Amino acid sequence: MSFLKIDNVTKRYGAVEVLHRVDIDVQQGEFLVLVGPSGCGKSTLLNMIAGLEEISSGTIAIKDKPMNGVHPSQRNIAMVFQSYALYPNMTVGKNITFGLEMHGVPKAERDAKLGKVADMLQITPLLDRKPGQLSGGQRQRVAMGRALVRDPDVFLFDEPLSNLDAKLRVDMRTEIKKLHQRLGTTIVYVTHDQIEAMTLSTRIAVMNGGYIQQLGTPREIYDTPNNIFVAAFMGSPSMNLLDAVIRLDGDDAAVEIADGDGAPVTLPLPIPAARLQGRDGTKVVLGIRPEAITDPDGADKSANTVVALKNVIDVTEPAGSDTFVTTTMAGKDVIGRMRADAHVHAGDNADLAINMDKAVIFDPKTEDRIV
Amino acid sequence: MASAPAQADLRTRLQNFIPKLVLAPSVAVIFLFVYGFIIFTLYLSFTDSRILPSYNLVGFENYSKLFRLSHWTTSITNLAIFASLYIGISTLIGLALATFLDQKIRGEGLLRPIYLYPMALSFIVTGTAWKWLLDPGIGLEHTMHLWGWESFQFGWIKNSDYAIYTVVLAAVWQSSGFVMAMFLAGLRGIDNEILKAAQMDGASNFQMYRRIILPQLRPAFLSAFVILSHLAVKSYDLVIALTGGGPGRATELPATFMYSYTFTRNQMGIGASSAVIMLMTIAAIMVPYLYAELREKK
Amino acid sequence: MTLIKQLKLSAAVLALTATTAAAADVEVLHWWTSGGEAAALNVLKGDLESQNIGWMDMPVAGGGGEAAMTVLRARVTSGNAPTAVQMLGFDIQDWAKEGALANLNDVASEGGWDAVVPAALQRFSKYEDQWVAAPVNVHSVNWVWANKKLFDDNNISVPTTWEEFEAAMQTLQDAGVTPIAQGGQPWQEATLFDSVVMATGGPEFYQKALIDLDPEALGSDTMKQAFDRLGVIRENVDDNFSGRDWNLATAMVINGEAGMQIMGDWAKGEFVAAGQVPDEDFLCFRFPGTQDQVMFNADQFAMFDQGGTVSEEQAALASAIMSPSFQAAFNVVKGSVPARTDVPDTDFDACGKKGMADLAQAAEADMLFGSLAQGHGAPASIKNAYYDVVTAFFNGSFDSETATEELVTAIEIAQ
Amino acid sequence: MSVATQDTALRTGRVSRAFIYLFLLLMALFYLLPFGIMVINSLKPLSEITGGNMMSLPQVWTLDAWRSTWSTAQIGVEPTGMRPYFWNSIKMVVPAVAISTVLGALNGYVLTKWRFRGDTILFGLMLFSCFIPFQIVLIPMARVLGLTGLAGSTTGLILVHVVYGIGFSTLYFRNYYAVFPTELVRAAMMDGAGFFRIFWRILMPSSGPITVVCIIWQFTNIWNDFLFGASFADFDSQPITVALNNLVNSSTGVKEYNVHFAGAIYAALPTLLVYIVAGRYFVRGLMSGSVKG
Repeated sequence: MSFLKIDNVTKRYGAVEVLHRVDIDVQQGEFLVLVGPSGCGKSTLLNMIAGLEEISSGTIAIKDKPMNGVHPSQRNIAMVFQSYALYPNMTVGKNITFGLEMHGVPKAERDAKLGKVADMLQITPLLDRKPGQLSGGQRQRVAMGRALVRDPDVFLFDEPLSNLDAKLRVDMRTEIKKLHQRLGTTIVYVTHDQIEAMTLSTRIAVMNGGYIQQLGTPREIYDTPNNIFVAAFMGSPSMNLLDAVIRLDGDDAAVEIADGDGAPVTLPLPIPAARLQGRDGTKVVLGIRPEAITDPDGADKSANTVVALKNVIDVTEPAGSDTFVTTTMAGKDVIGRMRADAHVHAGDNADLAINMDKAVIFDPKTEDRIV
Repeated sequence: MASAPAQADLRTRLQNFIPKLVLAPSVAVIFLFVYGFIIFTLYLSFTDSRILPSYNLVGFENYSKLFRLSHWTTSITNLAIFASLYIGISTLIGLALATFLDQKIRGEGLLRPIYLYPMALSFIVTGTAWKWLLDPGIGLEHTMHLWGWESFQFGWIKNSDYAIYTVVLAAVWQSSGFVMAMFLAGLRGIDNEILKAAQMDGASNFQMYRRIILPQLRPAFLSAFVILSHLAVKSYDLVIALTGGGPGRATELPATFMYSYTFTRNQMGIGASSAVIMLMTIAAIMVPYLYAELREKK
Repeated sequence: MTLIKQLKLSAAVLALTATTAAAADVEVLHWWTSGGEAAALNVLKGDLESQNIGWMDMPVAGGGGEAAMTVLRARVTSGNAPTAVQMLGFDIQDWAKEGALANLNDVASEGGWDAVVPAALQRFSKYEDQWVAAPVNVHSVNWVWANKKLFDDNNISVPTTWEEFEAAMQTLQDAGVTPIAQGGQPWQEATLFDSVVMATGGPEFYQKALIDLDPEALGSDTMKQAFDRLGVIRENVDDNFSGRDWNLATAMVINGEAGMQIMGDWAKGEFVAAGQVPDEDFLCFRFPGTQDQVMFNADQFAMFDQGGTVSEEQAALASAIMSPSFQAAFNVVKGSVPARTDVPDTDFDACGKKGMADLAQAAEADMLFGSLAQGHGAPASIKNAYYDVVTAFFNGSFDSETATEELVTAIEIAQ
Repeated sequence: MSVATQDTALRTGRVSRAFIYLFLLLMALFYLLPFGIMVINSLKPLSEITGGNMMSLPQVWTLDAWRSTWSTAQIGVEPTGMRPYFWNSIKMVVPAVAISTVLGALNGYVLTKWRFRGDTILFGLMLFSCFIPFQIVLIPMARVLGLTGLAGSTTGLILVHVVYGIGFSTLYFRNYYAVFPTELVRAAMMDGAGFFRIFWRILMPSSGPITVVCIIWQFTNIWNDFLFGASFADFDSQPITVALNNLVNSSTGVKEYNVHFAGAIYAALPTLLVYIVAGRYFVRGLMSGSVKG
């Protein structure tokens, strides 16, 4: 039994359908992140859960109770907005308790809850200030306080960190995660930042063009993307996608790509040829994450299929912990991740190790994953 | 929208209904008192109404009469002159004042209300004051003569060919301060960093205004245009108080024309037809503008 | 409201005398707002108050009643017509045609109005044989007001023909005085032209052209000649006339800046107010060539129908207006002459006496003509079309030939 | 959003600064001149005006004209001065401004925060209504007022002014609320605030500047109206502009210029006051919405 059930939900504006038959079941205590580029429909979906937009067809139910047509304030949900949406004319304390006041909670109880939430978020000294006098991070806390004080069934977050600077964003991310772990609440969180999605979620729904492209745990999404879109969207730097041709030889399966000089290179696949039956010689798209292309010493020792080859390094980007290198394969830039002390330089014809365990193969026409 | 209204709870349905309910009275009165009356006027323009509305249709007779009246042609020409000069000059002066006032001027707090106050006066007061000042017999010319500048001459208000410009003068006096306020608000809203960037790029003051600042004032220009053009079209009191439409009929505008045919000449049909022509002109100018503006915002 | 009024009326009928009636109010729409006019109206107000009838004042000044007529239109349309309204000439007829005016025949026959009001005036006060308005006064517009000292100093005698008039203007011109004080509003220019047309073409022509609106007469050479003469007068007006109020023009004659003003008899009030005495300080004479005619306009009070009957207050107001005492009191102040011809002229000054005599004589000889410029020649649309052409000519937009042609077209469109 | 002054100033040389000051001062003179002359001449006895130079200061300073205009000048038959008409105007303007402003604010709120299909068209229609020439509405309006029994009453006048004021007040508030964060409204909605509660508690407290602009605009227009006041008022509800007209446009008698000017100034006083008191917020208000289009 699911806690929040999104069943066959569609959204139309006039004749234009912007969300197509979305199904998601969220269990109690889950942290679901909706991620996707802007315009993918993730905010629309969130707003429909909140009751801020009408549902064109389908059902959204919380605790088995259909929410279609139920007023936002009656759904026992709370939302943190991108701009925090703090009421500029009210003090922090007022902002937090406004919802309780609207629901007719007596003053004493309001104050008690306010005190508790303020303690938890460490904003007690700010309670008498107006939002205009707060820093970005403080506003963010107040916004969360406003959501927390309601003690809702479901928390909704609409890109809550996108207005913060990089450092603060990381801090707040951690804080949200802690909060989730401590309170065990159910959260639906919208973001366009895949790192946030990966770090925070228990499950991710990757959306594009009004469709759910993939719904799964961060690991599943990362390692076995359903299609090229998910593969390219999740991960940074993003997955290398190369044109390749399947070569089957008895039980062995391999793909052939062109190296930096245009010479064919065969990369064995760690799967039986039977899984690619009938595809011998067909064109495919080979996806390899940057961390699967390393210097030989940095290769994953537990991996079964590691291919060594030499290729010319075009650019190196030392990032401190690692060094990213760009090389050319199959006519495209390919990014690899080497150890910081791998000592490669631009122009070197360096040794590379490719961990084919992590490789995925897509059908170029349907863009869906084959292996 | 095709949702599931059957499932909506009472509160939500009420909440969906209230906004429309709140808007309804305004929409209703606008439809009745503006568009209803416009249709009524359109109807009257095809009747032989004289002192009171009559419902006897006569086809396009009023329109054909209207365009035979040299008097109507005069008032249309006058409106063209008046509106273009009034809008143009008010905008220029307003822009100049706002620009200069924005140069960290000492005493800005005192100057601003001085520029702004004429807008507070009714056109009747404005007209009376300027009529006096412009009258060669008692006003500026007379004073200059008393002060010994015998050759000073400023008799525009008595001259059929120039009187319309005195109407422009008084109208500009009244509204340019308001335009100033709009531009000042626009200027104050411009991001400083852009200006700094432009200065770094080596733009001269003049170039900076022409290339960077003016284009950003576009919304202010448009607001000023709407307000000024609506004032220009409706200008009635000012003409009546300043020149009474004279000398002769030299400063007659469509608004005064419409009024005099409808009310003092008891030719309501012709008055209505002139109103229809005027409304059509306004619509021809405003509808594309409103369309562009409102569509953009969507 | 109506019911109450009817009840009151029947009460009044039962009591057989108006004075015992219960108090009610009259709301009077008018444009007599200056000190002298208001003082004159106060006579009427006092009269009514002595009969326990309250006076609710609704003044709307401006444009010789134009503003008031607009207000009236709105008030009538809204079904909230004032009790009584000051009105001129054809406006009365137009409103009567709309069926808005109350029938005053009972009051009129009681007061014997038919016998004492000149027939030319009755043409406006009655609609289809019903009295619908009570005339207050008769103004005449073919007057010349002159500064006596300037006439004496320059040896000018009262001109009786156009030629003498032209000569008088020339003499004044030579003496360095503005010969004609003229106000620059269309109605003033047209009022002047009324007299010029009468003098140029004679009464028959005036009747034909400006009252019967015969296109042939309107476009005739006589009309062109009248415009020519108007042009001559224009040359004797200072350049600063445009927009000037008529009483400022009168002031020019009073203080000797200008020699003459051609204006209705209301101008006399300004002389009197300035402490001047007719025949001693100023002269009043008929526009040369119109000595036998009186071109008039008359202020009247029309009573608005209040539910199909004349209310008792309206009756009281109407008879108060027509009472000889009020007619005398009011007209002495206003400068006009009483609308009834049987009012003794004892209280009037020389000009007033002359005016009364002229009126009686003209009424007798059928030489009483409505002034077109004052709305007593033709309806408002024609009057204004006439203004358009005359003022355009006077301000130099037309020559006399174009003006004559334009007059024909303008009046045709206005009909 | 705090405006007062901001550094859009450019570096300018001394000569150009001198020129700027000269221009600004000359323009100030141009704006002050007509009204200044009215004030000066309203303080002179009549003889000094008709006989002398209108630009010279009074030799004898007197408040007679002011006194008589206020309480004894002849307006119609009664020598009541402008006092009663002044109160008539107040009685009409205050409710009319209040109602049209509140309606405008509500309309703006609905049109931006509770959007529905066709709202833009409705707004366009409302906006276009600002351009209707008032002369054409007189007759049909009179009819409507008559049918509703409001003819000749202050209530009727208030109705008329509200109707023709809605267009502009809606325009002001709509443009202001268009840039007001919709998320605030949504947050309040989730907090359980209803339509009106959101309006009063969330939007209204932030609407100060635009309310000032709207009030100034409406107050000026309604106070200064003559046409409606003359046409739809009764003898006991005529506004001050009609009284001023009666005072100034009397057809006969000596033109008492000093009284006329004093009357004109009385008629302009409340609007001037509003501009001076609220003027500082005016530019601020314009900035925060209406000129942003």
